[in-house]
Amino acid sequence: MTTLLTVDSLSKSFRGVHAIRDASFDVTAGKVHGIIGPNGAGKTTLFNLISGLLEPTSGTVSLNGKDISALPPYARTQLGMARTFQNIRLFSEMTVIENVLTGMHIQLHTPFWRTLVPFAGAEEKQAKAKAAELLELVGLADKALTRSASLAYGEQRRLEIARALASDPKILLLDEPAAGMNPLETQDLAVLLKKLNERGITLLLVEHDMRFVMDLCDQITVLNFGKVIAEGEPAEIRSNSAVIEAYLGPKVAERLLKEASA
Amino acid sequence: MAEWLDDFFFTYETLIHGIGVHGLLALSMYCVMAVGQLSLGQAAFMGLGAYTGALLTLKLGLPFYVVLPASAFVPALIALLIGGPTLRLSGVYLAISTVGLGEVLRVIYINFESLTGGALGLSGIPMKASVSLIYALLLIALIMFWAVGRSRIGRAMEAMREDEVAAGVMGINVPVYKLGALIVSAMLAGIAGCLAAHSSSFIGPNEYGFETAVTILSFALLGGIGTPLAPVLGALVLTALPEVLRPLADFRLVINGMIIVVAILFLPRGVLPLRLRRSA
Amino acid sequence: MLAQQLVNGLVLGATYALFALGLTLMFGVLRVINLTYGFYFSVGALVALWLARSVGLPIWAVVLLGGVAAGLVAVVVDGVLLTRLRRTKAGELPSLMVTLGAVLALYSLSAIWLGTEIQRFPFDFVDSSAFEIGDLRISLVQILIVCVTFALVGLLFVLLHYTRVGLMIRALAENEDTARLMGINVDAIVIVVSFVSGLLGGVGGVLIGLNFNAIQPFMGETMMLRGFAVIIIGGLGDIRGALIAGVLLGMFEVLTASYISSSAKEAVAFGALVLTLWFRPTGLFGRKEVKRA
Amino acid sequence: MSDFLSVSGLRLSYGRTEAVKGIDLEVRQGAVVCLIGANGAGKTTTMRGLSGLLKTAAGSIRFCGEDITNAPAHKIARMGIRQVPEGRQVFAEMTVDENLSLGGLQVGDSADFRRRREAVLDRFPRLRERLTQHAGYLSGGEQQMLALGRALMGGPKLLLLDEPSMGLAPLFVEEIFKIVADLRQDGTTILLVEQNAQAALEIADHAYVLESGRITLEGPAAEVVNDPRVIAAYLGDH
Amino acid sequence: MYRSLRAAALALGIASAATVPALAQDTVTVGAVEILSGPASGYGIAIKSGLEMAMDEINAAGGVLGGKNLALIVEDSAGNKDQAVNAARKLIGRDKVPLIIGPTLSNEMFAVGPVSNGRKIVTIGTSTTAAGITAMGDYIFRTALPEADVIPVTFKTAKEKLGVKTIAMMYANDDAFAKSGFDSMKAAAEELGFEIATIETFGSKDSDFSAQLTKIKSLNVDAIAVSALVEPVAGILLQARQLGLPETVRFIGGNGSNSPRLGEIAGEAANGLLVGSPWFIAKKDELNQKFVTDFQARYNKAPDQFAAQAYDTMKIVAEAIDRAGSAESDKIREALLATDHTGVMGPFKFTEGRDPASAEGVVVLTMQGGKFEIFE
Repeated sequence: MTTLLTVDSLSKSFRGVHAIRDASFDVTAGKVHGIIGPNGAGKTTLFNLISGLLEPTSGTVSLNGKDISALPPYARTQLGMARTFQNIRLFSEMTVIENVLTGMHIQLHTPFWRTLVPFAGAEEKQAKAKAAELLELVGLADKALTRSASLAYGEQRRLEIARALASDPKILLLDEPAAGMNPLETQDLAVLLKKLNERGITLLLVEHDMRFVMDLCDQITVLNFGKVIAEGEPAEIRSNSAVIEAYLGPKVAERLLKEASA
Repeated sequence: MAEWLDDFFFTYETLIHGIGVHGLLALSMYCVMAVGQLSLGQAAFMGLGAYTGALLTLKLGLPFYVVLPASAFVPALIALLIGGPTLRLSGVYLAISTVGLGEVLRVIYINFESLTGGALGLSGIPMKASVSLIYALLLIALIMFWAVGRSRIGRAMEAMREDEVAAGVMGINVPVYKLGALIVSAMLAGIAGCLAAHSSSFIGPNEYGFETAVTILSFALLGGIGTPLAPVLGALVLTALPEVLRPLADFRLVINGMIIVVAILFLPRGVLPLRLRRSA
Repeated sequence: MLAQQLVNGLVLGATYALFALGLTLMFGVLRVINLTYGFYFSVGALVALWLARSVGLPIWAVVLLGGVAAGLVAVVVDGVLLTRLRRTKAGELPSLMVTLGAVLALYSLSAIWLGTEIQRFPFDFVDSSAFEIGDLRISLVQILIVCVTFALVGLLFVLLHYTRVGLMIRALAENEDTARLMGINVDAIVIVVSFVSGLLGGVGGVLIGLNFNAIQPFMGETMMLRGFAVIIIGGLGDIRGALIAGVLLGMFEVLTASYISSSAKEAVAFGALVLTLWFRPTGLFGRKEVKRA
Repeated sequence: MSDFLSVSGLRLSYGRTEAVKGIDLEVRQGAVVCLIGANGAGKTTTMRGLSGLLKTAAGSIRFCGEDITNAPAHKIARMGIRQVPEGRQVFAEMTVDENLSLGGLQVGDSADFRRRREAVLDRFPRLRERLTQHAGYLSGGEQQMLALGRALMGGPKLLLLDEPSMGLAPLFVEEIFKIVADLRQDGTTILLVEQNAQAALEIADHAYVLESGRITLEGPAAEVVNDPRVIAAYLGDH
Repeated sequence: MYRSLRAAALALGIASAATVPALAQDTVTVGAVEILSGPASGYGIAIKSGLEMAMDEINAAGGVLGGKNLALIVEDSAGNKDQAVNAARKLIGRDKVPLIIGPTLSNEMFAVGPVSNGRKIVTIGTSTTAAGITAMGDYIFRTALPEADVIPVTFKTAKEKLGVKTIAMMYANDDAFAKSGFDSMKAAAEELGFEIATIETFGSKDSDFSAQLTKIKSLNVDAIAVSALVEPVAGILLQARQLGLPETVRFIGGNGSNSPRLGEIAGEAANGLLVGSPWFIAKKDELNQKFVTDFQARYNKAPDQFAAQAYDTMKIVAEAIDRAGSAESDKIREALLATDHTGVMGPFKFTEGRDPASAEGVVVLTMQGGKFEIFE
């Protein structure tokens, strides 16, 4: 069991308001790790700190033992990290396959003038083949040439995942991948994510849909008010009183715990 | 018939030069806007190229094939110098700080009289920029941009234009791309300036200010920036327009302004709203 | 000489601040770099000139009506050009460009109509007397400019901080949607802000026209670049910043001209602008965080 | 049919994405109705549609016998529908007092205004202590109180509360719900969107469960709270 | 209307030159490139007025070449050198004019000169006073007296009649016209042994000159020489008086100050300003009196030197065409060199270098009560 990602005493405050306070946890390579917590608990802020969109006030993030806290987002991608966004951020003018190809940016090296020479774009051709494969994987193969903005909501989410996968990440950060999806779509998504995990990609995800999280995750970190309040396997989390209280209030927590022990 | 052609060419020679040079300037603007930045410093880079070129020709008598690259090099160097701090800026701030560059350069041209001729400018610049050279360069630039646009680099640039944050997450080195685009655009504007100087025989310090910057921007805005051809088309229209509207005399500028207004309000993607096709 | 130069600097700086006030208000609330602003400056001066010459109104009426006329023009221009872009949330670049095209058309139209020759107020229109203390001379118009500038800054401050309309304007500046939830008619407030900005620009035009006696349609265009420098140095949208940056800039320019070289005077504004952007991109008083790309 | 607030066939979209796909909703005068559901289900979108911030794509909204479909937001606010937006959205650069004044713009500087201001300050003594402070420097809980107080300044007939407990410390969450209960006691009609389902259902009369832009469950709050589907939706299979 | 339609058609490239009939055989058409729009259009409009009035007089008196009408096509340059060149090219290539009057500004002339000279088309500047204009080629003329000829006369008068010894100099350093005038001023001042206390610059669009004037005031000079267009000069005069610069300190202006606008804008503040001029509105000779009266009647405003120079230039051109016996550029060029004309500005001849031959006609004027009068 090797640790892939380490978050160590991470804090972030905006204008004196503490969004993340002294959060620490490890993500083990090859696992699916979930981060849950009520709305406003600081999950997206945490994701932005890990992926480099925000700079921490204090604390560190390390990937494979290397401190990446000060690296800009693109450098983290080059080290094997990819992410999706809660409020889908596709390149909406581009076609579906172009979005995926953009995700392959760091693997492509052909100089631009090769486009001038007919039949010389071998690398681009390979890239397109790989992109097509990824689209196949997420079930968008037939939409490759569609403008991405015209995709349905669930399709856009899947395209974002395909785009993130295109960089061949070791770890994939998913910010509420099931948000806005219907139950059927959510199920499909779970199947897809499992498949990815089987391919050896470590997943770190923030999600609200508990059934989804409980089914999928090997390990769960619970966040509330920017603090880690619990950590463990789904079964442990489910019966953790602090967690239930955070979600459903003390009374339901009491009742459920009673039922469980009865 | 030949004489007629000759007269026609003579009449519109400056216009033909102008369209070519403005086409290059429009592409230099395109290059910056393609990564989602707004610069009003293209006129300043153009001026640097014009002064560099004119001085090397007039004072050192260097051959044109040396002068032209040199006039791309100097603006590129300045772009590199100002690039670092200004690229932290976005939108309006970058635009206005690049206006500042133009004004500072103007003061320098005016005050370094012994070299630049001050307000009198530099005259008697030999006409070395032939129509064929200008259009050959424009064509090369167009092909290059088209090639870049179709490549992974063009894809990265479009991604930055649409969503800088997401582009960074894709592994695109956003600051380096921005700096690169600014430098290339400065080179292109410098070449355009050098060609303009060597086709109009006279340059002065007041030609590369705010108004010129705005004109260059309006090429790209009118044309659109979906393909490299669009800004060039914008340059064509806006350069020919004053001549087409010549009979309207005073009202030309009014019409010119209204065209910009109408284009922005009703043609937000420019008159050529196509998008470069990349994936077939 | 130093005392006189300081007075010169204060007056010049006050003209910059006076011009920048409306521009910074417009940006601060409406989030638009409105290039037509310089035109309101010209409109104020031209209307005032016409009123003084043809109607023979006294100075206070001329200043006021010049400002009101400019304010009305500002409302119309904003309505025609920017409403559509605001509805579609088009962003600052298209807004900037549309005002750019409009200002070209507006200047040209007024130049056709009124000619481009410099006009001035009738000679006996203002009392040209001056206070003399030793070598130091301060004219009444200069005193008027400085006083009006400070008074307008004060009035604007009172308007924004101690009136209901001001409260609504500041709410709109911070958060448009939430302002709507407060029951604020945002469209109406936009009109008010346009009017007040135009009025400030117009009054600036009249006073500066009185002081320098050089009124023509393009007068606002030449002020525009200086105005940009002032509002960026002062922090976009910051009224106090515009006042301080304007006065400082005027002082620096005058002192540069008198103790270094008058040919370096031109470089002061943009040198200061470049330095500001380099070290403090949000301006001397700006507070907003720079986004991290 | 209630003649207070009734929504039928409401559809709302952001650009090309439809977030609310035709919902019917009713709020009786004096009732507390809560809207629960997972993130992204369309709760906030529904709220924005009701307050007029978002144009409706289809359907109709009637309030107090008037059709307010697509009425401008400021008119709806003036009619007495007051929204406390998600994330509080206080005017951070203004003082607490100014924020309250903005809530009471319609009554202006009148006796009525002063009375309401006193009532709000009595309800939230913390705000009285911080009247001259900039709202941006308040804690999250204080900001939520300010947002509530600001809405109350408008003398709302219908209060739209969007996630009032979001991101708040437990102590504050408790306090916020106490206040909501108080308001209910005073006869204020409330439409409540909440993450904290149990707390919400406990004070509500009626509840709607929203999933993927559609209403999947509806009924008296006391029944909904015990529906296993609700627990499942929040905590997964139990 | 016909002309503008035709021009539109031309510019659009709908019609070709072959299908457009040249203007009728019985007219001789010359071209002019002047600033008719934009901030500097005042100068171009004055010039256009002078040219058109002279043309109408010539045609009323029987035209040129034994009965042919003289026609004039005026193109706008908007003060932009590229547009000036475009306009000149259009006149040469399309309208086939043998001769161009203008352009208005020296800057524009530097761009147009090489083009028209290369096509051997006579080009006559009526207002281009900068050094080096006529050196561009054999076909480039000017009727405007260069500043280098006028300034020494003014300065000499100031030295002899007013005893000026120390002077301060001011000029708009971003304006080619003003800079060129300043160069002449500096040369003249050194020649005459003036002590130059300071040289101050300003921008041609500036409206505040208080810093420079305060500095000059502290230097106690006898006179201040200013080279700029009329607008900044007027501003300088007004502010100098505001700052309490004593009236004994004389202002000496260059060509830009030689405009009735100066008195209109600056009023009493301009009192005592000295300026050398090739032309003076109140010159008593009959020719000039008639010109001023007719101009006033026709345009409802007083002429300035730009109108006067343009008026004379048109007459000189008409005479040259007659002497040449043909409307061919080469012949007109030869004939122009032999010019011996007496116009509203006085007797006029060209030097070998195609500049005005003598500065004898220069009068030194002074401003009193908003009007110029001969300085005595």
